[in-house]
Amino acid sequence: MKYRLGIFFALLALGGIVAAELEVETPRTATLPAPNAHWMWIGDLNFNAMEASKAFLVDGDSGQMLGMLSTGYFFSSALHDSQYKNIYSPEVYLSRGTRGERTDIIAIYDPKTLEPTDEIVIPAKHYSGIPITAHAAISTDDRFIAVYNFTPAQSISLVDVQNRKFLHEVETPGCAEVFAAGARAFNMICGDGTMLTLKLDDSGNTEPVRSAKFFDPRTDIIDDKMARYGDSWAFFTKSGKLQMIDMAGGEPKFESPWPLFTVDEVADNWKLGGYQYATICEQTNELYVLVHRGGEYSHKDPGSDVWVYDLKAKVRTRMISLDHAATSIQVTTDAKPLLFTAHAEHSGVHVYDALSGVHQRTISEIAVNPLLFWAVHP
Amino acid sequence: MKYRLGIFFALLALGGIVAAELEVETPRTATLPAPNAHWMWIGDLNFNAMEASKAFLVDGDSGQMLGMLSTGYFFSSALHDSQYKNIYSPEVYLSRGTRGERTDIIAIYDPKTLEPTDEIVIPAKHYSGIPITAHAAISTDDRFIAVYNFTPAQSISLVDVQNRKFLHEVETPGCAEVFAAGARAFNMICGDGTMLTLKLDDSGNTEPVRSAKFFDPRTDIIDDKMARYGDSWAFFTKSGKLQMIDMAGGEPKFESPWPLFTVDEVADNWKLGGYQYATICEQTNELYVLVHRGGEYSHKDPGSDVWVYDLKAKVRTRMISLDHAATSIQVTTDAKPLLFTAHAEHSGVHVYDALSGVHQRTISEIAVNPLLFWAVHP
Amino acid sequence: MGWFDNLSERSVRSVARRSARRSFLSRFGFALVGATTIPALPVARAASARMPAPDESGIAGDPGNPQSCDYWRYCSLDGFLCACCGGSQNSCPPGTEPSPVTWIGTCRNPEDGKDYVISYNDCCGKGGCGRCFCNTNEGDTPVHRPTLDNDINWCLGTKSNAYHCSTGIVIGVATEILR
Amino acid sequence: MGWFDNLSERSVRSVARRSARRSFLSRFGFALVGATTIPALPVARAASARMPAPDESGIAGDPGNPQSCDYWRYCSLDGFLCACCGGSQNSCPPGTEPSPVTWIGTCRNPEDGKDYVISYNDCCGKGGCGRCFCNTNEGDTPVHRPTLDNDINWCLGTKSNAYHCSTGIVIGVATEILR
Repeated sequence: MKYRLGIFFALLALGGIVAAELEVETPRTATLPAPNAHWMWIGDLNFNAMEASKAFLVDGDSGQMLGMLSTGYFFSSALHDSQYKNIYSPEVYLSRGTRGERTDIIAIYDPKTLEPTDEIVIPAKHYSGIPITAHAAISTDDRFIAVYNFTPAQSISLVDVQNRKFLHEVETPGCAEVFAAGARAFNMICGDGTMLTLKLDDSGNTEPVRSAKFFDPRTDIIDDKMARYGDSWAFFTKSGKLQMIDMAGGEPKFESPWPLFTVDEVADNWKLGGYQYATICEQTNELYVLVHRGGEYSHKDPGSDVWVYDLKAKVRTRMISLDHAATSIQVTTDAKPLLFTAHAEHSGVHVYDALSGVHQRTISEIAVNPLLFWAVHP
Repeated sequence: MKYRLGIFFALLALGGIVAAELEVETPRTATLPAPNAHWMWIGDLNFNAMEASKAFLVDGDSGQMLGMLSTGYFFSSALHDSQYKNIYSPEVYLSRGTRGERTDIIAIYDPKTLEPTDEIVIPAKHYSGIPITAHAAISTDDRFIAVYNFTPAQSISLVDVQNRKFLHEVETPGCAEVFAAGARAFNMICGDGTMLTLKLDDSGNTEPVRSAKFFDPRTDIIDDKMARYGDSWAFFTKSGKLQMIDMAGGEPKFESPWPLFTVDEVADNWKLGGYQYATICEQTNELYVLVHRGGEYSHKDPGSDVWVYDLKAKVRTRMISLDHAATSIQVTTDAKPLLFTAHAEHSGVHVYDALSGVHQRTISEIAVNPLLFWAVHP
Repeated sequence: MGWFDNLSERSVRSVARRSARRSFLSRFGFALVGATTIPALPVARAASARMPAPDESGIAGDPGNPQSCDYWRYCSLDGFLCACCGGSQNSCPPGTEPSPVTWIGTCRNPEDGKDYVISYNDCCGKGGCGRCFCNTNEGDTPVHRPTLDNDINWCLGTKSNAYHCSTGIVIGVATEILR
Repeated sequence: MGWFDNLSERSVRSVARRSARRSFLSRFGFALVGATTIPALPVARAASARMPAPDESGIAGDPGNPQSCDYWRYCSLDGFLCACCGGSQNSCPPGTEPSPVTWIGTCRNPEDGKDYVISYNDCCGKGGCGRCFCNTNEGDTPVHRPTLDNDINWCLGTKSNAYHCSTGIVIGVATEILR
């Protein structure tokens, strides 16, 4: 006892501070504070172990990981409603991991607790492949979700979000991906160069309408990477033209395409490339694209630079040389945007000040194969 | 046409060989040739993505990967019967990957096709944790499988292999792991220093029997790593003594422990360590142990060396300095054995000539976290 | 199934390689149909009967190492090479099932100089093999042109949707470069 | 839950560190019960109310960075640190559930010099967090002595068996080093 008290007072003297005994604790579970525009989600493909898809939520300001979702087999990305009240995550499960009965669901999570709160079983036909943004969409009024199916027959599964049930399937032969904007409608890109519009009534019924041909798939195909811009979506052709499409009224209105690269830059082999190479900050009306120099089929190569365009003036305003080559980029939605970048083969994400282009921080050990970002719209 | 023929003949001249057109092919599935003693299985924990546990089969002679099993959540290792006619793989699945209903099974695979042929549902209580060899065992007569359960209540699930059905559970409070050898019996290690024996009748009924205390868990605890030696098992104490236990008659017969390290080596901090640090070649009566220099709790540290002991003479005969630090080792069962090594944090396995200690080859990209080997006994 | 490029240098190399080839092709055009009438010789068939070494195709007139991403058949591949996983360039590893529907590419055999249509049948029913990841992407198209899209998980119409690895199977001589 | 050592150097360092500590402990014995009667002062409680920075525990008298494997509470841990995953040293990340049964360790707080019993509650219900893997293993025992075994997946008695990360929770002052 003498010894023990001796140690205690020696420590008091040594540390010069109070050596009160620590209180006994009980384990608890954290919940999230109110979201802010500098939060970002990123999906983990984990190509070696796709049964274990994940989504990570990070805070671009603090550089902290905030939480995670486990999202089944070969997940693309999650959706959320306009108030960020529910996260809707299209997920695929097999009863024996990689075999057995397949079940496709839309898992619903509470964005504050990250707990699964419900699920909606949908036809086991959801697109499976390298993550794309347009594998599913939620209507602008938060009423319906459309899930793109590929079996290889192409169709859309329509889900009533309000009543949390699957409604019906719409066959969409020759048309892929799905976008929402403006009115209660979804649009798809068709391989023949047209667009398909599905306007929904209150019951989710629809009479699909085909647009005129707006691109030639043999000469300058529209890519499957795109960026939302309010009620419009920006699409990109293989040669590097921007094709803005206004979907405010449901049917697409095709604006005049314009080139992102000069003739010299094209000759110099500058190209768009990566898994998520385009992102738009609506507050600043700026388009950010990930570019690299590469050959004809280098469209999945990592980008060394991000070029920034003023969408009103249709001119390039800035060129950011990245500290770390990237295959995916995303800007936040606020007036002082952060630019997130990731390389699908390297764990971790990087955060830049989008306006200055200066690297702010690296958030390490986020995802094995970070592939698609989706911004939080709080 | 002139041009085309021109190219064709130019190529003929250039290559100096026949430029016959390749035949049209149809996809098929490979089956395995007859197994040989230099084949080895290795489990992939994939700690980042444990829903995606795997087992890889490699050929130590050719350095080729032969095939793979997907083995569910947090898998330890698979068993096979004495004729290598069936692979029995205790696997755990959750209906939603990391949540939902848990189902534990013994999956049965055909070792020639690696197809799942059947499954036996067992109580959802199977030990889950860092892979250990003794998480399950098959009786020497191929009649029963015992699965170690930890909930944290401890028990054994008994499975009738012949009729492919779960029989019943046996409570085994205070006792863990499970070993088979000799008669139709299973043994377990109990935390109080005793062993529990479960001798089974034809219906799998058993009256468990406790042994006398054979180790003191407070002074020199027996470890949970071990190596089979015919009807005996070699166990190891924390201080580095070998405790051979003969299980031929069902109940354990404890042989006299003997030290693997000299007093000087102990003083020099040589220790057993790793996830699978001991393996025995029955043909040569040799024990191989993975050793390193480290502190008191370095028991999971990788080993730099493999020391070889003659089990008859109880002397060390060889010391192999490894080219690559390892956390797991395994020798093959033949007279010209190969020594396989793996480091749980590095993909790939290494193959050494066990007798000369010379590194033969590295089989790269095998498992994200290769952790436990199990030899093929063809 | 296909995935991303693990070699940044590849793109640099491919600029040169493909530029040369394009000019060659544009001079002679893409049609090499006439050549299909020349029969395969017995020597080719005999050779394919023996067990090939890992670094050879085992087929006469089919040069290269099927365990290497540089093997000519893999010009539009994106995934793990089945030849490294217990299968071969044209067979699935044990316990996996070839997908009946696939994406295709057009690759030039450097030995006979012909362009072949290659079907990249995915092998399905187990988790990812994890070996010999290869990403070449010649002719790869977006998701809305699926037939030539190597990003899609082609484990469709199989017992299980799970992707294990990819093969590259000769299904004919190309009459034109597919787009 | 616990796992393997990713630092080969750790073992070398720990030989020295632990040898020093052992001799200290053997001189004074392990019992520090008497000290438990000294009450926690208000200053400690006030400090824990504000939001701690990532590199501090947020608790007075509890030094170190809970996102670092060197943090004193983690002396017998083996797993991903919840403090790097959206939780903290004593709370689970959002959407995960602490295991009601755990393994325990005895760790010395360098500030007050006391040995505390630490409960390593696993957080359960999602896949592995994948960040800040930590493997210390002081006092870790084999599977047949489960209470002190950090190799077991302690996601037991929880809605889901899936392991996400590990916490280190103060449950008392040690009256002896547990074995």
